[in-house]
Amino acid sequence: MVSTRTGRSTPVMEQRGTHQPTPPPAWKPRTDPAPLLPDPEPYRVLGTSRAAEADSTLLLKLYGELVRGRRYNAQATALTKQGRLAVYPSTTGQEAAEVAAAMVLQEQDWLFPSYRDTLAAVARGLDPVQALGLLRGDWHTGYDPYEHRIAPLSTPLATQLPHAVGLAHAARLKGDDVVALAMVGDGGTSEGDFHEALNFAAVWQAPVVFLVQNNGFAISVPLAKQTAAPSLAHKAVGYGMPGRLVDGNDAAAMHEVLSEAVRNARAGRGPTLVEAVTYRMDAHTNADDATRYRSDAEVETWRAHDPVALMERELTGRGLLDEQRIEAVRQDAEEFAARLRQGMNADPVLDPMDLFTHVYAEQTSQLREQAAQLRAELDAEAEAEAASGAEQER
Amino acid sequence: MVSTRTGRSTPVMEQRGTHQPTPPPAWKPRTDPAPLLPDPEPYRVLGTSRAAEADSTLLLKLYGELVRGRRYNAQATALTKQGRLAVYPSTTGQEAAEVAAAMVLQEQDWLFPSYRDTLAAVARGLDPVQALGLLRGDWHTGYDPYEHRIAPLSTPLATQLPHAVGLAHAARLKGDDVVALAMVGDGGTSEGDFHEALNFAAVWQAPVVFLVQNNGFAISVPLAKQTAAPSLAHKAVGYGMPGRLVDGNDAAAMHEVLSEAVRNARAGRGPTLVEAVTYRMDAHTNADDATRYRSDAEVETWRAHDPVALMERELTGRGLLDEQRIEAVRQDAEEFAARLRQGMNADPVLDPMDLFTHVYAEQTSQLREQAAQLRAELDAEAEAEAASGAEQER
Amino acid sequence: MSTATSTAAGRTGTKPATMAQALQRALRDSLAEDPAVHVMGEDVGTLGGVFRITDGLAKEFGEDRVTDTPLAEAGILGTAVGMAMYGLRPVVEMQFDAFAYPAFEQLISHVAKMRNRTKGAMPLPLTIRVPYGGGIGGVEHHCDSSEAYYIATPGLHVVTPATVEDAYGLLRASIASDDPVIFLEPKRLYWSKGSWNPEAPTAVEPIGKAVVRRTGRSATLITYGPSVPVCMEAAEAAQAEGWDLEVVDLRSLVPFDDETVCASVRRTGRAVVVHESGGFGGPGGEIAARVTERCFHHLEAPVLRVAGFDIPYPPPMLERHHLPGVDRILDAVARLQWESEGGLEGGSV
Amino acid sequence: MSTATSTAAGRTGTKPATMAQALQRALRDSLAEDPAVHVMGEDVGTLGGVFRITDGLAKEFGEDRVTDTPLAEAGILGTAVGMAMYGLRPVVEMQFDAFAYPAFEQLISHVAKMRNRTKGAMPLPLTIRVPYGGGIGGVEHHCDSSEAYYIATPGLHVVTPATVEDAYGLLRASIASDDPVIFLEPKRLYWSKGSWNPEAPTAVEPIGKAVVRRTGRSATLITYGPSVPVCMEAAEAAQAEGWDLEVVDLRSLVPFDDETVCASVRRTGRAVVVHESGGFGGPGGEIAARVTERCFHHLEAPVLRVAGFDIPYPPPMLERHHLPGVDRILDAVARLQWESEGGLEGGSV
Ligand SMILES: Cc1ncc(C[n+]2csc(CCOP(=O)(O)OP(=O)(O)O)c2C)c(N)n1
Ligand SMILES: Cc1ncc(C[n+]2csc(CCOP(=O)(O)OP(=O)(O)O)c2C)c(N)n1
Ligand SMILES: [Mg+2]
Ligand SMILES: [Mg+2]
Repeated sequence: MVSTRTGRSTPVMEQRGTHQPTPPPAWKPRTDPAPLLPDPEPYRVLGTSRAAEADSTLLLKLYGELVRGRRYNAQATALTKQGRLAVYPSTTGQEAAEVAAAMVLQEQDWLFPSYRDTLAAVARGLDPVQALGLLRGDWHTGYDPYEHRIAPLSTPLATQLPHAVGLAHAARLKGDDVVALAMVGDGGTSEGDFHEALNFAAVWQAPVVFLVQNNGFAISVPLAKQTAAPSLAHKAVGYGMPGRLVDGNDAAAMHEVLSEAVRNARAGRGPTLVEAVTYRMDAHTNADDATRYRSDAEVETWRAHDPVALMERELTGRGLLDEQRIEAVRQDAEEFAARLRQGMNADPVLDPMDLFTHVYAEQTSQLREQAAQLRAELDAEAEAEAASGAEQER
Repeated sequence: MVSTRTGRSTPVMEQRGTHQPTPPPAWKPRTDPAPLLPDPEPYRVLGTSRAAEADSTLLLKLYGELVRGRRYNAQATALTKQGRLAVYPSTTGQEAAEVAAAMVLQEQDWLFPSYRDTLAAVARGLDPVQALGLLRGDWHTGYDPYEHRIAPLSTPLATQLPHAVGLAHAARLKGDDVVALAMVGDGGTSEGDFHEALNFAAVWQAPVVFLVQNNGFAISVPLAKQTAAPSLAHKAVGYGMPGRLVDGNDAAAMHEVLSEAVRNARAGRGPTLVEAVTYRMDAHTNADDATRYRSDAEVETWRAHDPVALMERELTGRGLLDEQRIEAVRQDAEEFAARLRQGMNADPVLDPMDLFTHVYAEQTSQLREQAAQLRAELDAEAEAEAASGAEQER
Repeated sequence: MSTATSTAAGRTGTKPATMAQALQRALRDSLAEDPAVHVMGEDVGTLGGVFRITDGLAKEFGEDRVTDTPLAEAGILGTAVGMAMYGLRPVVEMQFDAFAYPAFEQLISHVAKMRNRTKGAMPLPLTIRVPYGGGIGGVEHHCDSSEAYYIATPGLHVVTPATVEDAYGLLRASIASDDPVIFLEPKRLYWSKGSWNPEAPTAVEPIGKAVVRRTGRSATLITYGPSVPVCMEAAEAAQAEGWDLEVVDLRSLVPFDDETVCASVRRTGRAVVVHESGGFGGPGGEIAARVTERCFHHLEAPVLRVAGFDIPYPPPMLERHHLPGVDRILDAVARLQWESEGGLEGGSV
Repeated sequence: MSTATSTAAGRTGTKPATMAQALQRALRDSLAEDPAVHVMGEDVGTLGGVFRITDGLAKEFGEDRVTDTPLAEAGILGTAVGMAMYGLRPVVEMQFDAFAYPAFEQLISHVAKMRNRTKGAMPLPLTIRVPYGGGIGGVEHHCDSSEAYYIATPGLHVVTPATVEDAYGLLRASIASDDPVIFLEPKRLYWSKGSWNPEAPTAVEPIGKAVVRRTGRSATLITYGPSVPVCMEAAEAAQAEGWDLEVVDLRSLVPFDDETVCASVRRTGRAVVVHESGGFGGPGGEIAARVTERCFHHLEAPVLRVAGFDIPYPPPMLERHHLPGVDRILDAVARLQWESEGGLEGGSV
């Protein structure tokens, strides 16, 4: 017999015939993938028989948030035209996913928004002026993340997902009841960080919910150039977590699916990947020209499936949208917009010396030197201005 | 009616009741995931009723390669003890996957091995001394990748996978009949590069086959700490490509599944992810101490499922392993090992000036200066040696 | 704008154009001349890139040559490596400086090393275009000057244009190079105008030659990319204070043109390195050190540096305090120890 | 080995130990003292790390405190960021220098910037241990000296020990720091021995103080990490040639201790920077430039640099030609223009 250099002691002469019952060691897939697979159709409530079960109070609350969110998008876009915002990535058309993401969380939970998700942050209670700080340009993160437990808006796509996993994992290790909900776009799912975050979350069974807003585009790149997957929710299977496909314009469906995912996370049943199928009605940002890559006809198809209108229809059908209610909701949104306008019209207080204050816990001697240089320049500038002012007065 | 600022013209008054047939725009999953899902049990041929259909000539060829591969692993490991190799990551126990990966490729195809896969490279025809160049330490890549169309052994895990995709894509764009087969370990599937490579491959429908050798460990880290997925093959679904689960110790099954995947790639049917379930019988490398993280009992379970023995049983059962055949196979393996020993015992010719020759197509002036410095040092060294030699002669 | 070379301005057939136009033209000409050239990246196809540098190219050359990739920078660069292995010449666009970081492993461990690891058998002729630097009111992660990372990575060429002519010429040469080139495009010069000859634009060969943008006798400003126009302006302003400044535009950081730089510094005896990148560990340290090593006895003063502060890039409303401007350059020039010399043309302190 | 400080050698209670042991002890003491400390990385748990620095810690503190992660460096650092956000103090191990590159986006865009982006609200107290450098016969991608990347990234501290005592003291201080620290461990010193007092080891506070390892009058060798023992050896050898060299061990590249370095150079009037990292764009340029800016009139010669060549790290059989050794250091010292001075103690050329 040929020595196979394995040191194997099984006598080879005993092995005959083709049907040996060799025990194949531990290689059976450990989980049945069936419960992880998303349904083939996005989950819907509004406009379906499921709507009957939806709680009116919740629907009215969602409606208020949707209308306010729509107003917020319109106002922020207007602010870019007035030069009060450098740039604004609008979520018009995506309000259902945005506000539901905020509403399903409890106070101690954490939200991890991407750069587009200022509305979710605002719906969680963040002052919209602070939420827009980054885009206004007076500082990077316009708010204290600990105040409302909202991580900094993440510009580098998908990079915030592992943060959410780490935070949720840390809270769980400490025995705290905290769930993290992390938001990312369809384009962001192609990044390595998406993959690594979901894998860590599943291995650690961290209490995280990943919400992908599939709005059809990554700037100009349509989903078909982004992935060949059956759906983005199907990616969950490869991590061993359940994937859910939802109509992202259906606020009731979004609220229900996200609530369940949060509940599971909270109960120690691990992470969920939720894909909200939606559509970005505006251009990527006000600086973008969407006509370069999509047709008006396509946009119009989606207009017929508007999240605010969907909810309106449901509430109207139930006879809940009387004049007074409508006026109250409108009023609230207008007041909200007025406060935002006012806040954004006030010039922010800037201190250039802040540039050196927060780089390290304690300023290094190099930074002290550089801060002194800037201080001297600013003083000289001020002196020169004062002098020219005095000159003019004379 | 509340203005939702969408510019929507649908008259709201028409919308009544909860069951509206709003057309949900383009969001049905584009593919049925069923054909992408791997079977729940790894595919096997040897020891099953399928074995009867296997071609004897192929099995004998596989057997020869397996025995030679086993001998190669033993010899390379011995060379580390003799100080002729700095380090050797053995594929003892994984020979079936290694040799099948090489054998399913045509001459014009490309192999993208990971750092462990010198055996696959050797089975493709690469001189083993060249294959071991990296581990011997005289240069990085010990061979010309274009000679046998074998990319450099990749030490940074999973980083070679996008290369395989790009190369296959480029060949396809040029209209060339080329398939790339890329190898990676179970641990490597956690890297972002794995994710990005598979996604690009599926979007581009590139002619690539991804072969994951799940050998149970990433150094000391067992699969359970690496992933919670049903199986690694299930990851395919999230990219929209078929996943196949195979008994990696069954050379006939490996050959069949990889052949089919290569055939599909060649025919323009896109990429496949193949998971070979196998086991690393030796430590991670000769420098590793596997007793720190796994029990001898576990190793023994797998010894009973040895790839060489599985094939031996089949051939013995068919009455194909007579004395002469066995002797010929053994002889071939021994000669191969002897050539390898001989090649590795010869000291490599080293030219330190090579350090500066291949950094750029044309040496920069900085490198010319630095090369001159080293040249001068070497000359001085040689002179000093010559002088001390002359001294001694006197 | 004083960014055009003085020689170009007088030529017949020259026309004004923006740097963006010159870059687009360079890509177009490269695509047209060599079927191996492929352009790839996020939004480079249908949209024409967020800066419109690839505008119209997908239409002209097809989506197989000008490709919108999935959103994954390591994947973009990694697949480009594979394409280059097969003989193509990929030109990769990283959408913004900071979004090149996910591709750093591919860059450092493969792109920079492949030729060397294979003893020259497997060169990687690929160009990585990186819009870099600030001054455009961009939010965080959109304004990094990341050249320090690239120049510390042997195996890469690092090239950056400062004029419209060079934008064309250097990009053509980079794409034609058989080595990987990091092609740093100064974002805020995209819309800068210069005269060039669109009838007969030419590549700048070889890569690695600095150019004296302005001759002067008092001191040398050594600079590149977005800081070149600032230095030209500073040199004009300096005249009023009696300094006649020479301005050297490096054009490529790797290879580094010691010859041109040192010849200038030996002539003037004084030098200031100016760049937008942070000072600590930035290119300025290397440049100052090597100039000092080579020209020590010609130096009347230490080589000084004017750079961005050692801080994360500031938010839009504060960036003007960070960017090296004319005043800071003149301050540095003033600190070049003129008093210890005497006899200098009106040398102020 | 001459790596122990001369003061430590004479103390009572001192014992010989390896740097690996001191590092392991630092991790253990940190884990024991502060429940917020978590150790994570590839193979750091059951195996105790490929260099055994975390040996026994998972057993002692449990897998929740000392965790084997999936194999994904961006994921490791990214989740550590999240853990730090929640108040933990993660200590991350990158298995080898080059395998930290996949985590560079997390490092540059988040780790280094988080405190600043949030105006101090969200500090990230995390330590990233990176075994670095060559000299151990490692194959490609296992021997990089990657410090140039880290020092060019404001927001990070960059610390590296050269002695057993410092290995303990600096790692304790790094873990205790409220800022992210890149803790570079010189691989080939892991098994170096030094005397220390294991009864009462102490943290080195504050981070950012260089130390004079050897006093001398002729010239200063400025160095750190793996090159410190080489410089000590060179200083011994230099004595035979009549040079009395001072050796400054920086211990931290960021913050940089200008005071100690410049005080030394002002005393000696000459300096050579020595490191293993490539020269071009490496830390040496920064160091030479800033010393020259600050000490120009005290310098008798340009500050010279002895560094690794500007090439990808060589294969094992050739690495000795790349690494700065005693001879190359002495050659540089010889080029410090002694002849123009006269009167120096036996100054050879
Ligand atoms: C790592 C990274 N790469 C590139 C970019 C530039 N960029 C900003 S938004 C965007 C598209 C994002 O698409 P998606 O993830 O679908 O989110 P959406 O904008 O649709 O909300 C790109 C490419 C970025 N911010 N980060
Ligand atoms: C990017 C990267 N990170 C870490 C390492 C160090 N390392 C070398 S082998 C290895 C384990 C690999 O496990 P797996 O992918 O399962 O392959 P196997 O060794 O089992 O063949 C690790 C962590 C590496 N080579 N590259
Ligand atoms: Mg999108
Ligand atoms: Mg493995």
